[in-house]
Amino acid sequence: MALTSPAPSRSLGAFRRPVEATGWKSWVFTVDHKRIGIMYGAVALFFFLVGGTEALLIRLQLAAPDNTVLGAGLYNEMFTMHATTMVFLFVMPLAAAFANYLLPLQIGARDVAFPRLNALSFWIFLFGGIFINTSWFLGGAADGGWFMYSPNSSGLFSPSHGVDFWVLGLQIVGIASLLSSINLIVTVLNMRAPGMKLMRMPVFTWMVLVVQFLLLFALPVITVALFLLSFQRNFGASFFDVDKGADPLLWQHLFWIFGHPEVYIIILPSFGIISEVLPTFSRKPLFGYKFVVFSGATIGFVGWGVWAHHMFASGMGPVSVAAFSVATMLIAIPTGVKICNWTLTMWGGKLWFTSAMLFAIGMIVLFTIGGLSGVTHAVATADTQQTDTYHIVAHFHYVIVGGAVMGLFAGFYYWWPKIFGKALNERLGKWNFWLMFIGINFTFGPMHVLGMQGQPRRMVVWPDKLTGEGYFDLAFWNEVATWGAFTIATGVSVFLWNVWYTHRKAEVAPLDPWDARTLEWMTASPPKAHNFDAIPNVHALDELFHRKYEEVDTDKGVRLKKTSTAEEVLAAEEARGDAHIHLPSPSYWPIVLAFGLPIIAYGIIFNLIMAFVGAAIVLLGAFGWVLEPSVAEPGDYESPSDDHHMKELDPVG
Amino acid sequence: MFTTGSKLLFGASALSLVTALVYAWSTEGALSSAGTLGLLSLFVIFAFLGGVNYANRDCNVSSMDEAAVDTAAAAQRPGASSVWPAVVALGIAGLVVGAVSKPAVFKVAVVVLLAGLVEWMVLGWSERAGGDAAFNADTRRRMLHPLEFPVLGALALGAIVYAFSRLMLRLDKDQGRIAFGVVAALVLAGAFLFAGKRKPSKRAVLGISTVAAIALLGAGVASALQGQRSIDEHPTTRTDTEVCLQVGADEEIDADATQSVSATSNLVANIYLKADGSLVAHVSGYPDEARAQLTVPRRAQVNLLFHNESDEAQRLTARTGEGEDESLVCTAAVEEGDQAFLSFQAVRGGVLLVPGLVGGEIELLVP
Amino acid sequence: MLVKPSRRAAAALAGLGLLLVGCAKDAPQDTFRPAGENARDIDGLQRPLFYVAGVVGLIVFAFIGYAMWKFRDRGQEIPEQSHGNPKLEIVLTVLPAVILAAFAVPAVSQVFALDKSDNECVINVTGQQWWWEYDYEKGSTCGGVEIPESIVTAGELVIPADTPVLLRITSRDVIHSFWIPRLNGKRDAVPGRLHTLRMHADEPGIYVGQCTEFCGLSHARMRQAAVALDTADFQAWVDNQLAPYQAPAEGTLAAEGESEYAAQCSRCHQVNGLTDDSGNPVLAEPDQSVLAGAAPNLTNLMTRTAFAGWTFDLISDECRDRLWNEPSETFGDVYLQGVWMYTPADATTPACFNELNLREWLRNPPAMKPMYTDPDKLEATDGLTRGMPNLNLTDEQIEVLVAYLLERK
Amino acid sequence: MADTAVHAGHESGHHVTTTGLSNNKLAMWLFLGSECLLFGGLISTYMLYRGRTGDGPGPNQLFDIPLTSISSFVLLMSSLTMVLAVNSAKRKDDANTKLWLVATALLGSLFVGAQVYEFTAFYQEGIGFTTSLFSSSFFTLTGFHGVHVSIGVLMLLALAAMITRNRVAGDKAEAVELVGLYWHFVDVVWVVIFTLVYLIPA
Repeated sequence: MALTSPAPSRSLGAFRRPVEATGWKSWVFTVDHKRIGIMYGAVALFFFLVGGTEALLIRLQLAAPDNTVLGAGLYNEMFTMHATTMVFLFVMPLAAAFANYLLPLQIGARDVAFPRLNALSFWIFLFGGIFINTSWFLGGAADGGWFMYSPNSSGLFSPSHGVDFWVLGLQIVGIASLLSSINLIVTVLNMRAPGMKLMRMPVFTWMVLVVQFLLLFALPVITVALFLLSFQRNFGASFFDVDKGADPLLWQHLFWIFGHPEVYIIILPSFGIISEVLPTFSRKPLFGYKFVVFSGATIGFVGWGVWAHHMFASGMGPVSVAAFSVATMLIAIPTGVKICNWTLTMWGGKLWFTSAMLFAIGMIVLFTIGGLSGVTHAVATADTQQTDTYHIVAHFHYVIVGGAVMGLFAGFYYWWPKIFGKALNERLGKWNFWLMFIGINFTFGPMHVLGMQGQPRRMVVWPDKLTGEGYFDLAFWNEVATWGAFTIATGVSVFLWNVWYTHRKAEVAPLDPWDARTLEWMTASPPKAHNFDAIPNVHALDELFHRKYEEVDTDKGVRLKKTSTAEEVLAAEEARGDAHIHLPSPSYWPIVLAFGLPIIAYGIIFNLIMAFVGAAIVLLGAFGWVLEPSVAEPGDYESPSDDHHMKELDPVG
Repeated sequence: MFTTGSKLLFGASALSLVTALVYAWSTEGALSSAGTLGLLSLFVIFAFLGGVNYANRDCNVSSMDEAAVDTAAAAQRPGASSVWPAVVALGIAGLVVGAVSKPAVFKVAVVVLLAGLVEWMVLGWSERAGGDAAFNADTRRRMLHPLEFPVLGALALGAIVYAFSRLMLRLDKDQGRIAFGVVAALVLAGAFLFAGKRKPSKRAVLGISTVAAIALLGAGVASALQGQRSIDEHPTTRTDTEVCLQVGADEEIDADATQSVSATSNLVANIYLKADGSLVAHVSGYPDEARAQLTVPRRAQVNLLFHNESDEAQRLTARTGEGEDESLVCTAAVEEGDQAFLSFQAVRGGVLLVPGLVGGEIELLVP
Repeated sequence: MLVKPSRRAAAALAGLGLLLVGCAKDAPQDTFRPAGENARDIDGLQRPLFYVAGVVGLIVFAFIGYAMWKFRDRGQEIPEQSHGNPKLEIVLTVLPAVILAAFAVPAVSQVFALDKSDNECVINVTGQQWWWEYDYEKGSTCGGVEIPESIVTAGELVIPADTPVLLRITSRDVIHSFWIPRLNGKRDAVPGRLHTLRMHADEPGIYVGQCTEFCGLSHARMRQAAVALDTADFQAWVDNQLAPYQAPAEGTLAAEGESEYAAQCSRCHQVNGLTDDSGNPVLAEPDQSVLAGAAPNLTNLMTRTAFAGWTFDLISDECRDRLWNEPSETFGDVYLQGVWMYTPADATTPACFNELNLREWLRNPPAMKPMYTDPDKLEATDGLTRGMPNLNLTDEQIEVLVAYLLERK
Repeated sequence: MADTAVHAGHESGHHVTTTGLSNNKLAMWLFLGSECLLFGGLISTYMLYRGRTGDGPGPNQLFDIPLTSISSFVLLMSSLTMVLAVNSAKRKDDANTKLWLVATALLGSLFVGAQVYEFTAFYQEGIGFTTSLFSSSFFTLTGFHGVHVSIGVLMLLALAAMITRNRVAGDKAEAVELVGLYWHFVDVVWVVIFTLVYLIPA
């Protein structure tokens, strides 16, 4: 009888739940952590190019005295957006890309704890990033510097909408990070494979976990600061208005309570990555695993107590200055521990200098320079000479570009065959490394000199009359730095060329190209939608290594021998594969909900009615989500009557 | 394959776009003009409707699909009776009434009309979605629950908040407190009553709830119509500059006299009213020296902290400028041993004084 | 051989670091050339810090380089899977802690030492977009020289040499930061707050600086200098600042300039002693036109060597170079002559006057230094400008104004 | 491989988690931890600025402590009804769960209503949002709390509706418990605000 037959779901049309496994819908509505990770990476790289272009324009402007490439206003927008883009739209999401892709694989899980929430984080981040950058076309970008000190950021001194875009954009991007931090913490704590104790987790997973806790507690503080600022700008409050008796230092404290943990949020994922890369290519476990993990956690912890070292010149009073000065020196100790452990990991190993390894070693070298110059700022009185000069610019670029970005590039070369099944070209990789390594030193090395010779940061021009002579000629070193910046840009171009080349030309990489040690290599490359046919049982740190190698007695004593290949290990795992694997279905709601947020933000800036429309979209998205079962019902598939088809359908990809 | 309906709509969409472009061009590229925006909106709307039609295949079943003919919407019994046409009618009526009376009524009517139309449309559409009534109902739920739940919830919250706050504004302070307690107690009592082992009948629950809701709403609306009790503005030191020359404390104005200042490093000077009746400044930069002169930059914010070490409540007043330009700012009167914060800008020089204190003045120099 | 280039790069970097702290040439804002007690104290701590950091860096790089060479893949066996050495770890944790502790003690004591205030000479420093104002308190004593009346000046901070000076720093609008690298570290000027900063210059000379807290559009063009003079010269400078106003001689260009000044400039810029037709003093009211509520006092403009946020020179490039390199014994004499420095006694025009800069400025200030003066875009500030607007002066007006200003010495 | 069938669907019942806590509950705890810092920041701002009453009246002139005490009590009672809702949900007693959810929502709405009344009265007594630093930070802090309560009320009502329509995806008792956690948190925050903001300056 007609009435009892299953409904012809085609008539649901656009309101059908998405279940596609291929095509654009399979990406836009996906909840698969691997696809989301790849999308995070692609978007982050795009913003890297945006921020990089801004950096090159800045360097062009500063290449010669009293230069006129950029006007003062445009220059101020440029450095503000350069920092904002690089910190919030490149390094953080790229770290999130690796975390998303690898965390479930490294702990032996099928997906993150909340797959739809994961998709939501990504879309919110993307829309937030686009939102901030549309300010370029809607009356000019923010021009107050990335720490947007009040009262310069108030409506009186920054009347354009740039700061509004910046404030609301960071608010949106912050929501994305907050949600993904909750998601990843729950994933790491709750979704580990049997036997994957906390102290057996790969260091990358550990560092990401620490970062997520930092995000969880740092983001609400900047949220408060941003709310106060936007209430001041949009609703007439006076939180930073000196005429009303406000203290502008409140903003600085709130900003840096977030801002300093943010530094560790940026750098710790890279620490994790090279703690994976170095052991693999040294053929040796990480030296002092526990020390590395604990020092990472300590950095995360002490990182909360040092924020005011950004404010040594702001007139806090000597007691605070002294206290924060000492606290800042303290944090150098766990950082030093890490550097020692990495170098000692190489000691006694069998080093294989792949591109990934070179990036990792380059990261140690550059980060050490950045760390040491950091110690010189910890001495508060010396910092009053150094702060807000190019010396500081040199320091944090060594840390962020030399530390974080080099580490992330090591991650690219190391995990590319895992993620895409093809390894990036090693020859191009080495070009990429040397161009970037040399470029970084030539860009940021001279900035140490520039700063100590008295060139402050954030100046659209530096005058001819203030340059010195000989070794300390500001003109010479500024020019060197500009050439260096273009060297880095060339290195990045080589990387992009490498990506294109690899995907056009390269052959499929072997399953275990690096003789790796951790769980993510114990599955197919690229991994199947469900990651593991059978959830692995973990018996040790570096589980895969222990499955491949055994200690064998020889006449020279006990020696390690490779007793099985990764292919064999994988085959054994697949043989005991689970009969039924359940995966959550794709969903419309994350992207719908995320789409509402920039609408609200535009509404706050231009017309409140629009904000209400946005809020309605958010509510619709939220409730649609809550009411939606995590799994698509049979009626959502194209041919519900065809039972066989459905069984084979792989809804996630 | 495009369906007939979608072809029509896509055509209309394309036409609107072309018209919009022509219009924009003929009005010299004013993209922001109402005409262009309207036409562009039409373009978007038609395109969207076309897309919906296309996705639904005009709600038609392919004639080749023999199995589906039985289950086609046209073959189904018509839907059950619906309240939405009545809501739409109500909306239209409200529209008319609002147009001639109050704009607020008009706005509410627009919302009611829109809500009714959306519900009616989706209901109508979902009843033809498929052959199975349960499936159709589910389709409707899937589409509308995400909207209905939050909107109804927000309406309920809004109604209670509105009614209750109006009621509180109507009643005087003591009555309000009592009313608040009573209403809350009633809610609790009612909940415990209904939660008991022996459940009152559903009808009773519904009846009591309805009566309570109407009572609360009615009380709220009635209070709003009657207007609220009078609430007076508090006088402050700034609303009445005469206060700045008043000796001693004023009970109402000076209720908030004592202020702690969390950061002291932002002070230009600490001003002490000593027990012996002298007024001295401890100026930052001259930490160990009591001075009777204070130089402040012109038109810059100056923050002072006034310490009252005398034995009665006193205020600190800054008088700058002369004649017409004279301006007075002062702290509230602070009790003995307490302190208060004074923040001002000076364009011309003047004095810092404590009203009623003879001889003890600090010269305020503005270069 | 991947090893060598990396080591070479590391060595080059280390060399760079050494050069950095080693010797310094003529950059005027060089932090490694302290010229006063406070900067010298900081330098005394900063230098060893750089040396130690450099040595630690070299050790780490040498170790990495050696490890890279020694343990490169030569087909050796898979190494023993050792998980570390706790004893070594503890040593490596304690070692940096000890080094840091060695710096922490002097670091903390220096913070307190440099915060002590001694009130031999107190000067108020007020920042605004985009210039600094200095005022000397009436009745105070600076290096033995008494200041009988308030002195207000801009851009160039004149202080007695070899005397502790205390600056009381604040701001009228946004946060700025006062920095004279050769005399002391920087201190933020925060509106509503008052911060103190010690200054001490050993010898007479000019010490230049720059606002270092981002303060908006023309942050790059907000500079300042401290000029130290010996006691006699400082006394002469104070006397000159407080000298009565000298009206230009009748019939000269400068006299025309005076009325032009009164019409065009005196709304914002104060010239002490200037009177209107009825003999009343002309008082500037910059708060009517400028957001910050202040404009530089021009009473003794020609005693300064630069204007408009100490960005554009009032003296020619050669004179500037000669002045900056003047030995400390003769510096004061030359400086006190203002734009007339290095001018032969019989000359009638100043040899060093950079007339071009001043003319260009008067013609269109925002074109030289970006400022918020566009009347259409001043909604947020109720029409108040931030900086000097273009007054659309004619060539004749500029001519007479320059003649008038040239006499403000 | 061949015998591994992948399809959409939850494993029956719950995932066994490593810590034994359910994912949802752990996530809610983490979220609330983050919220603590949000309110921490707002409370610090208020504490810094509460003395800066500028042109307007100050807390001692404005606050109606008896009324706020009743408010606080009402909110505390709503925590009690929330506990009863969670209990009922655990006993799978849908009728009482809904009842207690609605009762909690009603008490929450009364609290918000009282806050709206308080704000209106304050406004008429002379402090608007922009009057002084004290007023801006006071309205921001209590306003944020009010918005949290309102969102809580929406969640409670929607949950009651979902139980009625049988549309709770997953475990009903857990859903109620999650909303309960949020509600208790909002309640605790109010206790802190009531103490620090209302009681201390008095």
